[in-house]
Parts: sequence; structure tokens; C-alpha cells
Amino acid sequence: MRYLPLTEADRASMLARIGVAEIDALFADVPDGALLRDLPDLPRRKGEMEVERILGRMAARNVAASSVPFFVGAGAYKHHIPATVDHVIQRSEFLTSYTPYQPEIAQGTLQYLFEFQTQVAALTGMEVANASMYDGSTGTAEAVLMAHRVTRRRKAVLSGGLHAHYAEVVRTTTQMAGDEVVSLPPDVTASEDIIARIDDETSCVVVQSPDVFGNLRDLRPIAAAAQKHGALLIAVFTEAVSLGLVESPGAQGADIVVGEGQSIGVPLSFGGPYVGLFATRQKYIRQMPGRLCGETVDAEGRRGFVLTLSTREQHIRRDKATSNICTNSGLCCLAFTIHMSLLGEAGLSRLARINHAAAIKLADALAAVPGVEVMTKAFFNEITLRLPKPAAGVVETLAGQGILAGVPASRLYPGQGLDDLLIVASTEVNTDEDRAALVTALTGALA
Amino acid sequence: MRYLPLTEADRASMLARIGVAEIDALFADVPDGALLRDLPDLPRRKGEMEVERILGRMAARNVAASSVPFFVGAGAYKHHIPATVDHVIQRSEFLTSYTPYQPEIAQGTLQYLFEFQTQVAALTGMEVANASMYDGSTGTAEAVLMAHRVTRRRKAVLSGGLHAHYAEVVRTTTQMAGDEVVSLPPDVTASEDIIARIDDETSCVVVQSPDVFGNLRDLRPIAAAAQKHGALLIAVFTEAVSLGLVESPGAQGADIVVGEGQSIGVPLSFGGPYVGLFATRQKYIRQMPGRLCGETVDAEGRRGFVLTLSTREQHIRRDKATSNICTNSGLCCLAFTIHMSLLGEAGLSRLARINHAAAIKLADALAAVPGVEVMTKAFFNEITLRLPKPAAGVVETLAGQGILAGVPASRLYPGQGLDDLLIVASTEVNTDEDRAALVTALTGALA
Amino acid sequence: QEEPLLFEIGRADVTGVDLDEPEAFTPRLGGLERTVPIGLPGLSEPETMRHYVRLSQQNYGIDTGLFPLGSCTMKHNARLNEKMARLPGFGDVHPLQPVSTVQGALELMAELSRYLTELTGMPAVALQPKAGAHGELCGLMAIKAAIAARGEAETRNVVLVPESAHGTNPATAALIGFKVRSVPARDDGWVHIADVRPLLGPDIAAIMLTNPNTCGLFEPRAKMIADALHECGGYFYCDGANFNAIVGKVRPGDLGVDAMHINLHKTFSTPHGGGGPGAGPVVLSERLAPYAPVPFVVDVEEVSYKDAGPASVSALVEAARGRGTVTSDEVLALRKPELFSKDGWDAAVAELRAAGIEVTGDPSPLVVRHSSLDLIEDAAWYDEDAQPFGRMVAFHGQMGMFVRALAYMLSHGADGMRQASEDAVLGANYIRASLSDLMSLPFGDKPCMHEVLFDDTWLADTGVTTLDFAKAMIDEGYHPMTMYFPLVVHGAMLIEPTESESKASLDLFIAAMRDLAMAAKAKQTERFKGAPFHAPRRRLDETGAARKPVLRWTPPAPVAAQAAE
Amino acid sequence: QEEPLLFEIGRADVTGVDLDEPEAFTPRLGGLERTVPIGLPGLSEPETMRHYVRLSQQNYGIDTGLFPLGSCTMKHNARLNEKMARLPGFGDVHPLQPVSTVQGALELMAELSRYLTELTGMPAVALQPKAGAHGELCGLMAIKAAIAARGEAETRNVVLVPESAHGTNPATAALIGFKVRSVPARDDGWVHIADVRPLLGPDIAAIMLTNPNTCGLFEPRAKMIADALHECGGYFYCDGANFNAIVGKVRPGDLGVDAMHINLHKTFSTPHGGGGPGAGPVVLSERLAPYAPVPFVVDVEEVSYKDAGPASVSALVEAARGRGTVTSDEVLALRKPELFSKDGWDAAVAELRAAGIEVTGDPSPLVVRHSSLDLIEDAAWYDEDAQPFGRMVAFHGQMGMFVRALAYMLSHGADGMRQASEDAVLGANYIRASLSDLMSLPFGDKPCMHEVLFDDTWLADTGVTTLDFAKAMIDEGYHPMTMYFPLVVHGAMLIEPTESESKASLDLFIAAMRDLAMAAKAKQTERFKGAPFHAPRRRLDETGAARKPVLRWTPPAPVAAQAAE
Repeated sequence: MRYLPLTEADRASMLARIGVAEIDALFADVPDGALLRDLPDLPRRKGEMEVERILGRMAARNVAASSVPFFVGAGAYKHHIPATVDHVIQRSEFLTSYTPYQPEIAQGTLQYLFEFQTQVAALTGMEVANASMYDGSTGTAEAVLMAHRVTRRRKAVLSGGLHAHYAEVVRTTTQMAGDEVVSLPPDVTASEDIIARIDDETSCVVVQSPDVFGNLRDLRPIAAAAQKHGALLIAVFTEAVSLGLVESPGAQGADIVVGEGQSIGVPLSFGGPYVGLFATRQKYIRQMPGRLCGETVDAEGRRGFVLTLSTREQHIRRDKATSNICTNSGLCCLAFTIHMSLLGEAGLSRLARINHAAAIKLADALAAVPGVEVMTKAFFNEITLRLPKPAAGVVETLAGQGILAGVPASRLYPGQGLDDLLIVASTEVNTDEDRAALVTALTGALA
Repeated sequence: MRYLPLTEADRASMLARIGVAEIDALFADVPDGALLRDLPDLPRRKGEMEVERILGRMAARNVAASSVPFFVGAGAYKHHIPATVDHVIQRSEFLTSYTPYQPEIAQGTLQYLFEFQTQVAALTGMEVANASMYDGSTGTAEAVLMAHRVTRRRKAVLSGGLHAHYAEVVRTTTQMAGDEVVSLPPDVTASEDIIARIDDETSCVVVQSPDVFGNLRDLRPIAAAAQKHGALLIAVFTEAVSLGLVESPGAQGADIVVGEGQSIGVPLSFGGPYVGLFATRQKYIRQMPGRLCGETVDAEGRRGFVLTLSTREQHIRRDKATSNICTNSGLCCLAFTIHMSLLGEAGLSRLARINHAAAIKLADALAAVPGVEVMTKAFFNEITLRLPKPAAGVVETLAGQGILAGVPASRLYPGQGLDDLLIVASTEVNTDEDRAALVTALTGALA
Repeated sequence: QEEPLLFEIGRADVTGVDLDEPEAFTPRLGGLERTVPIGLPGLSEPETMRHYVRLSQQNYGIDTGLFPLGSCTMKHNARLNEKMARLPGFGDVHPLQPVSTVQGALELMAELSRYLTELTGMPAVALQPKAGAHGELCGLMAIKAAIAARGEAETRNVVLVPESAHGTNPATAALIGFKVRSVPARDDGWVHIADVRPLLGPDIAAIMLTNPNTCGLFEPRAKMIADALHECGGYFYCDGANFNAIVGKVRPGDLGVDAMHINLHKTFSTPHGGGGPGAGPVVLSERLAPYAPVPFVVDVEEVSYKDAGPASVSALVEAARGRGTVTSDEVLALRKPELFSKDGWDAAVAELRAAGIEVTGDPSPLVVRHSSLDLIEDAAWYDEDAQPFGRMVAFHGQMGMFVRALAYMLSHGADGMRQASEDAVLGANYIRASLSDLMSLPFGDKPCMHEVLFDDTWLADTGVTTLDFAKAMIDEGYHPMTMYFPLVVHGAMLIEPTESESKASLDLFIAAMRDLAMAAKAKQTERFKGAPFHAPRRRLDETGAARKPVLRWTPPAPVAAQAAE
Repeated sequence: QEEPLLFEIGRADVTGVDLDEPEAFTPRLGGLERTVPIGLPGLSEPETMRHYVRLSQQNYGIDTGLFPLGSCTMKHNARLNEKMARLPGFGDVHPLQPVSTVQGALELMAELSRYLTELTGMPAVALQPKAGAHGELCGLMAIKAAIAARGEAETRNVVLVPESAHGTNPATAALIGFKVRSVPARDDGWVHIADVRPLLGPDIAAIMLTNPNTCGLFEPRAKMIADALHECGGYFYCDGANFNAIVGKVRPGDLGVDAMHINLHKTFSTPHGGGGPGAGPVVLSERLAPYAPVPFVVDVEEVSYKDAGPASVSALVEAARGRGTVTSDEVLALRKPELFSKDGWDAAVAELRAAGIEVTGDPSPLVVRHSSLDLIEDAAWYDEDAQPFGRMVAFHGQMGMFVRALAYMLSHGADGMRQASEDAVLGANYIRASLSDLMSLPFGDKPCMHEVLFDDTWLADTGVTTLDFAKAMIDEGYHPMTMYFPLVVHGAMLIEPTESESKASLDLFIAAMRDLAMAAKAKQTERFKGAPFHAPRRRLDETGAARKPVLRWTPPAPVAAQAAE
């Protein structure tokens, strides 16, 4: 067994030192009958070659994004990741290290977390950021719980533009705790009047921009309204690249900004692992969930970094903790940080322009397809189309032709009368040929 | 330009410190007219995504060995390489380091070279090995030159079982130097009488086993004959895995052993880079080509390793050097060493048994195909078939059906009347399905 | 050379990504163009590589040395698993692609579920949770949903947690509104049924028990406690962090567990990555299975029928007359769906045998499956017994970790996983036996599971604390053990070597520990007090960091401004 | 902790590769079964990983710091290139697969050749050589073959080599039987035509000149020397090791070069890998091209013809009447092969224009190529002008390096490669300008190319040697520069920063060098004599190593045997 260094001779001499005759003597506390005599009913060990064959066959039954014209978004985005990123995160010292509780031998991890926090704060236009959440959706739920702590109120208002899964996660989490959630209905054209739903009981209002249908939303009036009522504005994004071109939520007055960081450095991976970005104002740091890395000095006065404010955390505070989160998205933070370092401000804003320009081209091309109506007026790299027939069938038809056209709104909002809507994303990976193929195939499918 | 850290401002300030107004002032020694004004007639820089697309398209025009039933050998072999190997050789400290001339900061490289030399010596059954040659073919030419130095004779006798390319490389190299080469004709069934060709002028006799047609050859009588005439026996192998099962050339009396190490840890890569193994007797070390790593101590008495006996080498000895080799196959040595460490004696011999067993199965299955004659009686993992029609056409036909059946002997020996011979290799990567597919397709092609 | 922060070496106009500016366009951003610069410096590619490589060199990892971190299971991370997770068919697949284009991904999830349910002896699994603590949340949510379904939501709201538990346990329970009540610790390191029973009543929702527990011991009364909980109407939540001691040896389902999370990044070796990502699937008992959250994979598998062949058994009998045998292929060609179940097959074989015909060949490889897996994301659609409590996360969980974990499982197999657990337990006991003469065992010198717990009694009067000792281990080339956890033991030192260590490695570690222990007993405090001395940093001022938190880099004030301060 | 040798931790019965024993078989080894054990210990996978990771940590690489190694061009190695070389279509392709199954590999070789010939201004390239020295061999073999073809094999057998040359130059010439004659060095670091001319005669086969030379200077008289060589019937071999200074700036072909090897691992950034593998393609002049070794790629490319369209220009003119324009597509549809050359195309456009019809559209993307590349391995088959001198190597060269080099070239493009050369030269001169007040320049303070050469005059009377100084650099976190090379300068220190270093990195390096230089001048010999002090090893006993070479591990003698000694 390639994983196991002990030989039979080693085992025998170790048992001898321990002073027992056989391994099961060490399992003596297991009650009678619970110690298995037989092996589990699973296959025996396999060599690398065979494991590669089995998993390779499974992988081959999936259609990889980069192998086809690809327009699927709605919360996760196909971007190109520089080879440097994936190489560095696989370095033993990063990949096989533990949570940096021993800072003397974990400065590598701690310094990149400090860099990550700084990048996230800058990107979101906020004062501070934490060292990551699991992803955008759980981060959003944590933000709502944090708003409850800050405001000592228990009612959250969710915009109809918030990603359906995010809203579900918020509802599941907070309703279990007995808190109230007001969810607005799906808002395809960003026309809801969310300000009217904010009252003096409201702890927070949760607004996503670009929203799940692609609309960019002006957060400033909502921020003002929230402030007036003593509520917090939680701004959510699922497409981090948009922040290269769009005014940051911080500059628009958000109190907490939560986002999915997958677009920067993290592969699609069928939905995970991703990396939740979480930023807020300095004054709220002791109510933040998750780990925080802070600057300090060592015994010789050299700058160094440590995990800090851990009195908020579960391993110290137990049932009084601000969150139960422990393991977070460490290595995805590193991927994000490296990709962002490579991009820099110049690269990120250019990447954002490329994405936006591609989306404009696509919107115009699709608007010309007979029967298609583009619903989204102000957007970053994603738009929603109204089709003359159910979108799910069209997507399936196009998938059969080797084109992944987008996400039918009915996948996120089943049974809510949105069956004719298709959410289409466009990034730097799409070529003119990809767009032409989509237009042609869609035209055919709608004919 | 992602590769270049200097900004325009940096360049300007550096030029200012140098005291020149523009970069071309530093190229003042270039004669008039030779300094190019225009850019070369080549495309401008491309981003990673585009480079991946271009090279990905080229790669997709090749048929990868692991994507089809694959029986191609004749000097390079498809084996499974553990993922550990490729991961470790990509570590920055190995990948981006230089030849270990500064041993204080290169012990990583030096120690694995010492391990490599020990492994190669053990595998070949010789006393010492060097730190690699470019590959088996150039190593064979170097071995012949070394035999000339040792014996002070200038006539080499090459077996007809020596890989055609190896023989060509030896001829090209030594004949340029005015030395004599006696090449025996291709010897499909290992029936040549090479002993009769050894005389008192002979510096060395070069015999490959398993030979290019797959035959195992008994080196012992040849070694005895060479010794009688004061000539050296140079034993060559192209399939290192065979040494897990077959008596080592050293134990059979070889004076110099040269081999291609690609089978252990090195991918096929369309022929290179590979790694030449080179081993000999202790008494000849000062006549060896290539680098040698030796054990020593540092100023504090700690064990350490250095490049040694470099007075043989070109950077010290210049035109009196034993070889002109400088850069060798460093990283491929590392791959070999890691793979060999993982295998160990137990793993290597089992791998060899698997290969041999697979070849036996294949030989029996192919012998049953109407019209096919298996020419090879004693073999390791490769055999030669006689077909009732030219092998090149059959190989092309099968390639069209997605099966890479082997190497037509005419590819190596064009115009020498061997057109109906097919050299077929079989390794641990071949499944029963692969073999069945080959048998079926071959039966069809010969029907 | 100290490595600066990227902000100290980056420049706003530098980028390490070559992109062509798009053709001119008129933005459609609805007037929301960015007006405030981001303030993000860039690095060229060579600078990026060097910066992060140099940072990495300040880290300690499993690949660089033994990692005796109790309760964390820092074991070998095979690179094959990294390679598999990066296959385009896994790494480059979008969670919302049509289900028809991700059949292999669903197959992998189903296969992982099969392994997890088989190894735990439990019928259902929720794959979504993103880490162990998230798995705890999932399990408790299922419990809460089950209680609510019984109409006891208001009254049954207490979760029992032993004092020795991981901090995540009480934190999780509190997060969704449970009251947390402690079960006291005992001198033998075990939770006693006598301590639990008095706490039980109609308000008890669940107990959260770690087994093997955080003292490194198997809880011999786990089943009794489970039975008592069930009797009073509560649920038994098992914290599976220490599952690595018993994989293939004990099935938690046999001990009455209702829910248990499995840290794939511990037990099944997905890399810890400096703090994540992990994955924390939860196995559920029959009682809790209906409440599992969305999404989940269901098998709508169908079997294909051969095109040729006789239409009935009698025709087959006819066709086989004179031969005396038929192949299993021929039997399957009957196109009878029932043949594709075990019972149906046996019946057909019996019928043929009665007609004097033997069936040859193994049927299983002949069954061609149109494996059609579906992903149920919408509870309303799937109306059988399922009453999902909601959704834990966007999309479907940590696919990247699933691939690595399954690669680990396939590589080990049933035999290898069982052996790994035995070796892990063996290694911990070997350390115990080799250090027990010098260091004190709080619960006596009895067998432990895969981690061994020492306390600091033996350091009394040496002037050396557990912290000092742990930091001195760094100078010996080791990561410190887990210290001051579990809280029930004074100055706890929890050591878990895992099965990845060779005997030579364990012997070196033991020798280093003995050397340090003797130095401590000899009161060589100078070796401990300032330790580590040979690490990238000496001890860091954590108090100062918390008192005035600096959580991000800010540009240095211009010189003029500094002067003005 | 010292890392043992693998033989000290491995065990004969351990393996880190899981393989199933094959079914029983009767060997057909002709009685040659192994009888002597190999003596190779094995390691489990976790032990292997840790062993080699720990070894790696004793190494210095480009990724960890500036590598000022003159003449070696240690520049950034992009990981994209590693990724590309590992695409199955490149990494997992056998050299003897049918040519029809490796068209992409041949295309890559052809494309690399195009880049190399364009950048050097030379018409042909032999890709096979495995490294720089092998490229030298290839070039000199071509020269020898050309001389033999002229019937001068016996008489023309001297190769001129300047004293400043790399050791490989004379070693290569001697290897194939040339006599080596030195060209003396001059005070200005240049080779003078006046020194060469007297050596020329009917016995001169070639000169081997490095340009830019090993003193870091461009040889201004290279073209004159080439002309003189050609006049006397010899050939001009250029050692291309320093090509990185002039890529996109100067084409060696314009300077009369007949053969030049290109170290892909230097100029085009394939990783040095601790000493290889490299790749050393050789570009050849028109005069030497026919002698290039096998194999080589030939283009038997054909152009596809459109199925529809008029059959002649006149028909096209007819068809276009009334429109005034035709598309380039329509022109190509004429199916005239000659249209697919530039001249043919221009002629067709002119003919149409004469008929008043403009051609619209760019023809190039419309040409559909059936790219059929062939690999000529057999000289006899290919009977045109080729007279290959033989074969350098089995198979076709360092494909893995070709992929990386082409990825580098595509990424940089014409503009990036030129800029890289300029930045490399700029960096070296920046160092020169920043250190010339402290350290001595043997040839005066004049511009250098991409490396700057100091001598040890400035260390006179300090008690510090070049070696001491170089080893002290290690303690400052740097790899030493190239020292004692070229031989023509006393105590040479050759520094090449490459274009991969940022200005901040150069400034740090300069500061460290100045600090060291001032320490040396202040005779702080203790800082130098025993250096390095902060490396994995202190200075090693190289003399002892050579006196009694221990080139492999041998098992320690059993204790009894030791006692008996």
C-alpha cells in the first residue's frame, strides 16, 4: 500500500514495545459486536493507473467548460487562470500546511492572508476584510447574522435580485435560529421598490449587484434609506471581476460587503471549493465572523503576522462565538491573492473592460435573434433573455449541439413563471466564433 | 508583458544612472546596418489564453499514447508515472536551479545525483555510474569513445541488434573522428556470430539486450571473447524496466553499460528529453565522460556532496576533456531517482514481471492471428512479428482505427528487406481490452 | 532577506497578465462606473513567483516534517488526488450546466456517498457542507427539522455537549438557537452514562459526542448513551473529527449515531491548505434522512436491452436445446427488466436449470447501464418522503474535495483504509509507550486511539509550560502538538502521528521528545522560554496584535504628513 | 535535521507503487533471469515526498532569488510552459508513432524552426542537438562534412578558438578530430582581426567565436572576421550562448555566421533543472544547410480548393461584372495553385484590377491548408540537395524543450523578445554603472551587453579572493556570480542579471554587493574567508572528494567486519 510506510516487521516490533499481542487489543474499548471482523463491502486497494482510469472515465462523462462555447454564469464564472496560480498553490509548504495557529512557522500563510485581507478591502472599498468564508452564499448568511448582532434586530430584507441559492441559504440559516426573513419576489428587471420594505425593525437589507439576472443596481439610495432606519446595507456580488469597472459597494455606502471570489483564481469545480469574501467597517470588527490576520512584531522586533481577535471564534468563545466557522478557504484565498497580484489594478480593470465589451457584443448579437428579447439594460458581463419558449428545453437542445448557452431561470426559480428566461454570461474566454455559434444555434432552436 | 518587470519609468531612471540617453547607445558596438530597426517578422506578444489555444490546437493534432491501445516501443516505452514524480520535479528549487557548481547551496541536487548514481550502478550491476548523459544513443557513442581511450584502439564492432538510431549516432560521431566502425547487419533473430568479429584491433563490441527486435541476448560468452582480445564489452539497453527481471549486464561481464532511462519516470515526449544511464568499472572512472557527484565533508565535518573529478571535463580540461558534455539530463535524473525510490526493488521486479507476463500474453494472442509469425523466442516486453504484407501499411491502417500497433522495422531499417516485420511492445499500461482490440484489428487488416 | 508585502513591491501600472485592450465600446453600466481607484498594485510574473515561493519557505507542512497535531489528522496528501481534481471534466465544469452534461460528476458524488454510507453503516449522506463545522450545522439542522416535524420545536431545545468537545460543537448549537448544556468530565476521560442520564428529559434535542473522543479514547458507552437519548426522544450527533481511528474497524451507525459529519480533509486526506478548503459531508440515520437538505443526487438508472435474442425463456430453452448451456448474455437479451435485479436473475437461472440448461458467464459485466443521474435541487419537485430542511450552500458542495477523497478511497480500498486506521492507532500507542515514563498521562497508561493525550503534571516545578515545550519542539524541527485542548486536562498535549509516518520517523520524533523532556526536567529553561530560536520568527506579540488590530496594509503616510504628526 | 540518503531510510520490501502481481506465467527469458539482487531500497509515497521536498529545500533557484550567473542566463521560467509541455498531445506521444498521428508535433517543430531562422536571419536549422555543447558538435560536424564534400577533409583540419571561449568549444572541436589553435586575448576584451588574419590559411576549417563574447562585449569585428574566414575557405561558427543580449536586435546571419547553436534553456527560458535537460538547435547558413543531420521536417503542405466558383480569371471577371469587386474567397476558388504564393496572388489581383475589378478581403485566412508534414529520417529517401552528415541522436530532439521555448516565443512575440534583450542589457549596464566606482572593470568603463565582467584588481591587498567574495554573496542571500571565467581575466567575476529582475531587485543586489565590496576593502576578511556561514553547508572539501572518489553509497560494513579491520 503506497500510502503506508509501516512494514509487517515494523508493526510487530511496535506492538511489542506497546506490550500487546495484536492490534485489536488497542481497540478493546469498542463494545462487543461493534468491532468489525470483515472488511467493509468495498473494493480492495487499486494502483494509481487504475484509479486514474476510473476517475478519468467519470471525468470524461462531463462536458468541460473550455471545450465548448460557454455562457454559463449565474453565480460562478469561467475565467482564465494563469498557470502561475495553480503551480504555487500546489507547493508543499502551502498545500500541506495547517491553519496558522503557530505563527513562528506559518508566516507564509499569514502574510498572504494579510495581503488577501488588504486586497479584498481595497476591491470592495471597505475598511477591513476577514481571511475568507466558505463561499459567497454562506458568507451572506453570516453577514445577516452579524447584522442581527450589530443592530440587535432580527429581521432581514432580501432583494429579489439576490441569487436564489443565496436567499435559500440565508432563509435556512436564520429561520432555524428563529429570525425573520422578508424575501422579495424574483426581480428580473431591477424594478422592485426595496426601500419601501425597510422599517425600524429591519436589521439589514441584502442587495446583490450585478444581481442574479445581470442587472447593475445603484446601491446609494438603498444605503441612505437603510441608514435612516438604523439598518445595515449588505451588498453582495457573485462576479468579483465586475469590481474592476463598477463603483465599489463601499463607495456606495454598504456596511457589509459579501462576495463570491471564485472569479479570481479559483476554477469552476462544479461548484466548490470557492472562496467567500467578507468586508466591513473597522468599527464592526469584533462582530465579524471568521478568521482575521493581524500585523504584529516578534520577540526581536521583526514584523510578523498572527491570527488575531480570536476571542470571537469558536475554539475560544465556544457557544458565544460570532460564528462556528473553523476551516475556511485558505488555499483558495491564496489562489485569489496570487491571481490578483498578477492582475494588479491595471490588469483587473482591463479584464473587466474585456468582459463588459464581450457582454455588449453578445447582447447586441442576441437581440438580433428573432424572438429574443434582452431584458437587461445596465449590466456588467451577464444578461437575461426572454425567449419565445421555455429556456430549459432550449438549453438542452443547444447542449446537444455542443454549446452551453446559459442558465434557465427556472433552474433557480422553479415554478415561478420564469420559464422563458435565460441567463447568459460572457467573459474573456468567449471568442467571436463562440458568440457566432451561439447566435446560430439559438436562431435554429427558436425557428 | 507579463515576463518583464521593468516599467518605462524604471528604464528611464536606469538609463540615467548609466548615463546614456537611449537603449541603443548600449548597442554601439554593433556594426552599422546590423542593428535592426524593425521588429522581426513574427507575431506580437500573446496572452496566456491565446498561447494555450495555439499550442492546445497543435497538441490535439497528435494521438496521445494513453488515449488508444498502444504497443509502440523500439527504444522508448510507455509506462505509468506516479503523480509524485512529476510534482516533485516541478518544485522551484529543483526546476529553476543551476548545475550544482556551488555545492553549499545545491545539496538538494547533489544528493539526488549521488542517489541516482548509486541506483544506476546497482541496477546495471556495475561499480560506478555517472550523473547522466543526454540519452541512450549519445551515451553509446560516448561509451565507444571512452573504450577507444581505455584500449587505445579505434575500432568498434556494433551488433546487428543495436537500435538503428544508436548505431547511426555511433557511426556519425566516431567516423567524424576518423575511427573505424564495423556494423553488423540487422539481426532479427539474434543469430549473428559477433564473437567472430572481435579481433586484437577491436576496442569494443557493442551489444544491446533486449535488442531492438526484442531478443534477450546472453552477454557472457561475448564478454569472455572481448576480454580475450583485450576489447571492452559495451552493453546497451533501451528498456530499463527489463533489469528488474533480467540478469544485469554487470553480472554478465560488461565493462561499460549504457542505457536509456526513459522508462523510469520520464514521459515519452516525442523522443526527448530522456536520460542516458552510464556505468562502468571503478578503474575506468578517470576516462568516463560526463559529470560525477562524489561524497565529501564540509568545513564543519558534515557529510556533503560535490561535483568531482572535473579535471576530466571541458570547463577545466578544454580540448583534452573526456567529452564536451556540459548540460546533461539533470531533471530527468531526478524523475528517474524518484520513480525508482517509489518502486524499490520489490516494485521494480513486480513491474518487470507484469511487463513480461503482458508480453507473453500478447505474443500468444498474436501468434494465433492467421499469417502472423512471432520471430522472438526469448524476450522481455517486446517482440517482432513477421506479417504477410508490409508492416508500414498495416500500422497505418490500424492507426486509422485508433490503434497504435508498433513500429515497422522499415522505419528503422529502410530499404533493407525488413518491410514485413513489425516490432510490438507491451507494458503494464496494456489491458486485456487493448490486446483484444489489437488482435481483432490485425486479423482484419491481414484478412 | 525579509520578504516585503506585495504592496511594498507592486506598482499600480504593472501587470503580470497580458491582455489586449478591447475594441472601443460604449459602457452600459447604468452610470455606475468606478470613480474611486482600487489601490491594487500589480507584479510581473517573475516577481509574483518569487514573492510567493519565498513566502512558502516560511511555512511548515506535512511534506516537510511530522505534524503531530492531535485532532487534526495531518496525513499524507497524495499528488495523484491533486491531479485527478484538475481533470477538465471535474475542475472545469460549471455547477449549473445541464444535468445531461455532468453525469460523471453526479456519478462521482453517488460513488462517494456509497463509500461514506458503507464505511459508517448509515443510510444517507448530505454532501454539501463545506467543512466540519458546517457539517455539524447541517446535522443539527436536520435534527431541528425532525423535532419540528414532531411538533416539539418550542420545547425540545437543549443540546448536551461534553466539556471535552471541540469549540465548534457548542458554537454550532448556539448558532441555530439551541441552548447548550455541559456534560461534566470524569477522571477517566470518558463520558459516563450516569452523568448523561440525569440531564435527559423532554427538552433534550440531542447530545453532541466526539468518538473517539478528544482525549484520544474510544467512548465505550456510546451505544448506551445513544439508546438513552433515543429513549428520551433526542438524537445522537457524533462529531466525526476522529473518524480516522476507526475507518473499517467500527461503523458509527452500529453505535446508534443519528448524524455525523466527516472531515474529508482529515480522514480522507484532502489537503488542509493552510486552513482550508475542507469538506464536511454528514451521514444521517434513517430517522433523519428525510430532512437532508437540497440538492441531492438520485439514480434514475435504466438498463439497456440487447437488440437481438429470443423473446422469452421458453424461446431461449428452445434455442439452447442440444447445447445444454446458454450464456448470461443470451439470458439478458430476453429484455426482461426483472432480470436485472438479483432475484429476477436467480429466478431465470432456476427456470432454465429446470429445463436442463446451465447458464454460463457472469452477468454483471454484460449489463449495459444508461446511468441517468439527476440532481434534485427543488424540494417541491421531489415529493416522496423527502422533507428537506432547506439549503446549506449555493450549488452542490465541495466537488474538488470529493474527487480527492474518492481518489484516496479507491487507492486504499477496504483493506487499505482499515490498515490505515490500525496503523494510526498503532503509531499513537507506540508514542505513548515510548514517552509514558517521562511524560504524564492524565487517564493512566491505557491504550489510546489514534492520538495520545498527555497533561503537564510532569512539568510541575520545571518552570516550563506546555506552551514553552511546544515552541521548543519547533527548534527540533517539528510542528508543535495540539496544546491546551481538550480543556478538561491541565496543560493538555495531544499528539496524533497518523499512519503516514514510518517507524524511523516515529523513532526520531520520540528521541527528540525524550531529549526535550529530559531537558525540561533538568530545568534547562533557557532552551524553552524564548523558543523557538531557529524559526523564521521568534514568538510573536499576539496580545499587541489583538489590542490594536492592524488587519490590512495601508500606504505609509507621506513624509510631510509624518512630520506634522 | 539532516536528511539521510534514501538508502539509509529505504527498505528492500517497501514500495510506493501499488501493483498487482500478474497471473502465473512461465518466463521466456532464455535463461537470463536475474540471479543477483539489485540492492535497491524502496520508500512509501509519504516518505518519498518528504525526502525529496526536504532535499529541495537545500537548493537555490531562480524562483528563490536573483541568479547573477554570467554566461548562463538564469531567467524566469514560466509555469505556463511547463503546463503546455505536459499536454498529452506533446508529453505522451511516442517518437516512432506513424507520422499521420503526430502532425501537431511536426507542426510545432516547423514553427519553432521558423522563429529561430527569422530571429537569426539564417535559412536552416537542425533541431536535434540535446544541449549547447551538442549543438556545437552538430555545427562542427556540418562544417566537417562540407569540407569533406569539397575534398579537403585531410588538409583543412584546424579550428581557431579564442582564449576567452567556453571550454566546450575546444572540447567539441577536439572530439571529432580537429586541431585546436588559440587566438590570443587583447586588452580591450575583443578578438582582433589582426590576430586572426595571420592564422588563416588552407588548413583553417573554422573559427569558433562567441558573440556577444564571454567578456560581456559585442564583437565589433565579427563580420570582418567572418569575411576573412570565408575568403580563406573556412567557416564561421558562432557560440550562441549569449544570444539573449541581441534577440530581435541583431541577426547573426547578417554578420556572416555559418553555424550557431542556440541554448533554448538559456535564451528561450526552458528551465535549467539543476543541470539539464537543455536543447541546442543549430542554425545553419545556406552553405552548410545541405549537410544538416537527419531527421528533419519537410512541408508537403497542400492547399485545398473550394468546390464552387468560376474556373478562370476571365470567368471571374464575367461573374463580377456589374459589382466591381470580388472577394478574395472567389479568387482563391479559381483553384490555381500559383495563387497560393505571394507572387501568384499579386498577379491575379493585378489582372483583375486591369479588368476594373477590385479584390476585397484578406486572402490569408481563407486558405484552407491540408498541412501534411513529413519527417525525413532516411537520407536515401530524400534525394534533393540534402547530404545529411548523419544522425546526432536517437529520435528527433528535445521535444519537451521545443514546446516550452515556443510557448516563451509566442508569449513574448517579436516585441517582447526585443524588449527582453534590451532589458537584459540595460540591467547589466545598470549594475556596471552602480558598482564601477568600487570594483574594477578589466576593459574600462564602457557599455557591456547582458553581462558585466569585473576582475579582481580591486581586491588586491585585501586578502579576499574572487572565490571568497563569491561565497560571501551566499550569506547575503545570492547565488554567486560566475567566477574565474573567462580565463583571460584575472579573478574574473561575470554578472548577468537577465531581464527578469525588477529594478527593486537590482537595487537590493547592488546594495548587497556594495556592502560586501566595502567590507572587503576594509579587510574584514573574517566575513569572507570561511563563507558561507548561513547556507545548508559550509565550504566543502572538493580536493578530498577528488583524491579518493566516493561516487556511490555502499552499505556500511557489518559491525563484526568493522571490528576486524
